[in-house]
Amino acid sequence: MIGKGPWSEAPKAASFAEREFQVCIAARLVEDRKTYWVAGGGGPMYAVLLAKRLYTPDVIYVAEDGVIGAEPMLPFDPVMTLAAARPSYRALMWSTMNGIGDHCAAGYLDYGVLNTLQIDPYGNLNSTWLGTYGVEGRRFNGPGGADTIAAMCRRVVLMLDHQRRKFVPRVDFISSPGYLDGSPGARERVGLPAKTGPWAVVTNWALFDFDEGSRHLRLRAIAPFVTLDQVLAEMSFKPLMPPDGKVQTLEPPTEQELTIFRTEMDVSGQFTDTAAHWIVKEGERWSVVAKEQSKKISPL
Amino acid sequence: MIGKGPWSEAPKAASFAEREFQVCIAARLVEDRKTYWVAGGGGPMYAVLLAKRLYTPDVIYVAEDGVIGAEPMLPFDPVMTLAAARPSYRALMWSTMNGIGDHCAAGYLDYGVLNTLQIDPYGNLNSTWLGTYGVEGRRFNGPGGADTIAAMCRRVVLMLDHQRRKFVPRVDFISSPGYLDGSPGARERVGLPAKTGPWAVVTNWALFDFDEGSRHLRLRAIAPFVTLDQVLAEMSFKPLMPPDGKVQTLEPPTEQELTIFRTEMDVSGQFTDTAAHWIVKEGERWSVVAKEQSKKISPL
Amino acid sequence: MTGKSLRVLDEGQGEYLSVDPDQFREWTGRKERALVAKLMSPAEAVSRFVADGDYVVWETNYLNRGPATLIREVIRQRKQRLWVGGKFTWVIVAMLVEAGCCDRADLGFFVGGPAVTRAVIEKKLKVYEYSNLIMTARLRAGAMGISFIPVRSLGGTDNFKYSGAKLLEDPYTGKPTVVVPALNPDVALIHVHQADQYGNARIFGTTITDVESALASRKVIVSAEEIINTEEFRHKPGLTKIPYYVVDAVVHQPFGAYPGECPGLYSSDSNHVVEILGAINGDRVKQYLDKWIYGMASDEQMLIERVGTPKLRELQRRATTVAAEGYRA
Amino acid sequence: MTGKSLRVLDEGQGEYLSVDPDQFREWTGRKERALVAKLMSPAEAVSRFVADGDYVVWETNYLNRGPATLIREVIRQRKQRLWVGGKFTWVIVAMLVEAGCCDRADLGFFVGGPAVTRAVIEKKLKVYEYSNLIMTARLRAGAMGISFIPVRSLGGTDNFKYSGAKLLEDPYTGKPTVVVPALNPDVALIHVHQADQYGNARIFGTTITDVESALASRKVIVSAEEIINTEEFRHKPGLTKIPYYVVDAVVHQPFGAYPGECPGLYSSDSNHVVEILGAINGDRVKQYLDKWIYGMASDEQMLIERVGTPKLRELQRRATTVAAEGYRA
Repeated sequence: MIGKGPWSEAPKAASFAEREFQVCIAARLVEDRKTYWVAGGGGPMYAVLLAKRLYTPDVIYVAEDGVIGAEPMLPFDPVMTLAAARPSYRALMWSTMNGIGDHCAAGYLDYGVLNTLQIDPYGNLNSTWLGTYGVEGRRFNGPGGADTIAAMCRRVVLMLDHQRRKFVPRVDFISSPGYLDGSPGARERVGLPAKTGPWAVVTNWALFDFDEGSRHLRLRAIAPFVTLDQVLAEMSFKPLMPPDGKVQTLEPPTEQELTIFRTEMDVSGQFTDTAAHWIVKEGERWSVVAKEQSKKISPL
Repeated sequence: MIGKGPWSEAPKAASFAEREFQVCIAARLVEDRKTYWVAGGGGPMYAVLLAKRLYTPDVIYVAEDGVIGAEPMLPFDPVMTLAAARPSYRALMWSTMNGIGDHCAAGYLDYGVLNTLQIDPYGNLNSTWLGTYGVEGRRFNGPGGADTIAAMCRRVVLMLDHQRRKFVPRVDFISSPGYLDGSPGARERVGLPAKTGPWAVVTNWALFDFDEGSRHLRLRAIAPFVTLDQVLAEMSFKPLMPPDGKVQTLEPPTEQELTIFRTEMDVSGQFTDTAAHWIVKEGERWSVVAKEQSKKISPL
Repeated sequence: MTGKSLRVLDEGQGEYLSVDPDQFREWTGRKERALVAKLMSPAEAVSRFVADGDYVVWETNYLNRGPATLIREVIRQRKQRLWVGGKFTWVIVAMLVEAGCCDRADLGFFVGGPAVTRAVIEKKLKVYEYSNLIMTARLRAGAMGISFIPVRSLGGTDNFKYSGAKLLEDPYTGKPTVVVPALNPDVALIHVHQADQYGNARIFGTTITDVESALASRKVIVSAEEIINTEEFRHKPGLTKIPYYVVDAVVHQPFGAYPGECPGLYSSDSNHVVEILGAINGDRVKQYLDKWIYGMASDEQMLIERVGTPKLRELQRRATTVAAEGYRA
Repeated sequence: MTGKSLRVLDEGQGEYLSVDPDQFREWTGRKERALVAKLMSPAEAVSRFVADGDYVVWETNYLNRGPATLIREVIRQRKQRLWVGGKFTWVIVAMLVEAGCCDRADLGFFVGGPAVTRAVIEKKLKVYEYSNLIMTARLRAGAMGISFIPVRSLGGTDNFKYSGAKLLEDPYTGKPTVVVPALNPDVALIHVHQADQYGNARIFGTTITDVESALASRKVIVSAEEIINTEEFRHKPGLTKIPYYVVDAVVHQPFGAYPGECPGLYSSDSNHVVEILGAINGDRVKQYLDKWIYGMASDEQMLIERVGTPKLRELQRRATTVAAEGYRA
């Protein structure tokens, strides 16, 4: 999925947060000259903006409130990632929520990029309830715009933390549709547009896609700072392996990627700071350090 | 239907075109503080504008392209009664055709006023084809916006020339719905909103409404310059008579109505000129004179 | 499976353009998303994006901000077998029929004259009956990417019989409800006040279904009175009515709505309006076409030689001295 | 009768607000059509037009041009048993639930915290599951005066199961198609940039379903940063988003979206944003309500005494020095 690119030749960073790594990987998946619907802020938004800044200048960024092709004024105020002046700045068009939904239903929005809480082998997403729905556990935000994106964009990129409790054999609640039970035509049988569905999953440790036949999650590559065993141990089900059996190693963030990200996007460190781990390269060896410690190490 | 009004005490005109009479009668039917959807120009538009100017200042005029509450800049260029700058002038809002259609479906547009080619006893309208549809006869403009108005406004006022070939037992083609076959619930059975339908018919000779039970056309009043026999002779079916059996006589145009109409609205005489007959009062006697002759008599 | 079902109470017998939102998405999936220049002449735009047999809609009409230049170019290029959406139109259907361009029409409002009556009776023109609002509802459904939409009019008319509408038992109220099929035309022709080279477009004043047609159609040609810089769109994004990614061709065409009005910019040419109306009612449309279209190599020639600059200046003056409020950014 | 029928393939089991377009028309038929002054205080507007048991929607949220003053007034007046449409909202559902105002919610996106989890598990709050776009589709159908509308999302999710949606055999394509019921709320609360005394309203920037909610709702309260003369609407009718005749009350409320942003006029108050988020996630919403709502006689008092003029000036300065393009007539 991610082949060589401008990042391959560029100088690599020796220290970065796992979340920064995840954003860079997602950014490298961005396809130029396509429309991207990004739900809210966070990793999905940063990935697309970073790609647009460095690799794919002709990407068009679309937001749920109907902002089309903005050149957002970064950084944003806390939480103000949608329906506010800065994210809407210098747009080509300000539409409405139904308006942009129409554009998506009519097929004008190519890619969606989504954060999620929980995922199953068929890319179904849960952002509604962890536990037994309505009986015990915890209520979360609900699908928001993610259901729309997951249903109607042509290809959907999912982002989540690489944790065992997040990769589950069956999500507690399907908030946004993946390939449902994975059977052929499952999405069409419930009224969803043809030729849509999850396309990639990017975590802080690994990159996945979905097998075209079985629609099952398939591992493609892992971070240089983890082992395959670590990746699989932090999943409650076993993903398929790559068609050729070779799990690739993802290239670490480049210095340029991180400079842009840190100085123009996550300027306050708010996004990065919520990640648990920083990755530091010492010689040829990657090590994971705690956040407190990393603060001292990080050059920024 | 038309009781006494400001027109009753006002000085009456001694000479006017039949079309002018018809516009004045329709104007006196206008209810204040209501929204009026008027299809295109001609009599319906003039009736509402004349009423707004003289009797019902709080009437809101709505046009098919989504102009709401305009204060039109009169007179218009020939044929330019819709979607142009002058009829749209000083509106409260410029919407769209679907937009104003939504307002109508949601019940915000009270009255519609329509011209039509042919009408039947249940107020069904034909503006599509005279003759056998598609086989012989003549194709006309089609329903345009009239179907919408006839279906969804709460009360509809119909305007047409008083001619035998225009009042027919059965229209050749239902372009816009009246009470269909007149049976209870006929409109609801085909999906039309409840409590809607034709409410009055205004010709150059007479005023009608519809019996609430049978939904059949009912004569209420006639012009002072025609007899009941003349009115009935120019209809291919027999209307019901008023509940009390008394056919009222309509008051002729006032001088003020005509002055406003001629100096502010039909300034070129284009609308009036297409009518066949002028009415002239000599002493206590009304006479009908040919157009050419009337031109000399008319004070304007 | 619930075992429940909804009765289909009645169905119109009119043929309708095949409905398949997923097929429409296949098409939109192939359209360009990047900001690429799309400026071209009317001749090139019509030649590349209007094919014989296409279903064509245009917005507004020959009187009011209609794509008059584009329509004349369709006639000049002698396109054939078009199926047209004749809602809120005026003389254009009659012009296309007499020019031999059109053999099917979904109708709302139009001015046809003897030529159209003859074409229908001789079965050279198939007509299907809707209304202005029903056609706009169909286009809205097309723009929404859905296959049908409920409406509160059309029921009970003979239009229903000659349309693609159905009367269903409503899944929520149980009452009879009319639904109509979505419309995804092959081509939309739209004339606007301002566009940029990529197809972003502004329209001032009311719109008919300009936005919906642009979204619903496979190929979209926008002609514009003025080409403005994309920076202007970015300064006032709330004024953008049509986004560039639905547009295939941008034609810079001042007086592109002539003889109609472009509100705020120029008035209609009353003499021409009377001439075309007279031609249609008097069965002389062919002469009109010869004089104004076939006899002219382009609208440029027509505007300069046949209409003349003094007349154009007068039409501008008449529009801009009165009632021009609200038609500018 | 055609003898044909369409299968109902699946149905959500969620209760939904009763759908009857004709009943909605009965209501709109009684509303005033003349231009009459509707200016009143937030307290009077909420007192007159929000009743216990009403279905209430609001537009946008506590962060972005939301009707924050009106929501606080609903809480201050201790309205009860509201059913709310929680799409694209943020903390307002949690505030209403903790204030005891709300016992049913149709949800799209919201931030709930432990209080909402507890209310659901204890069955003090019934929830029905949609998404932002499905709720906007329902409101659009309500605004269109129809009873339902087809959509291309929701199918296959568990939201579908807990919603009022149905999966039908499409009358045109024969394929499975999801339809959702129209929504005609009792009340819409909307905050706008400019309104006149009659209720004509302008909003700059994107809208969520401000226009659709205004059209779809029985009672509409508009609060506005600025009251302008009706003449201004007549000069630029293209800028009017909401027509006066759907509006019941107009509230002049500068900073009516505080602590949210009103784009072009003032920024959000970041400290307050963090405070309410912390209150919700830390299960301290009641303390928040005491401090900012119950403890204040009105938003006037809150803005002057609790927030303070220097802070308000700072929020204005931050908004108008950057990114303010496009938010003015």
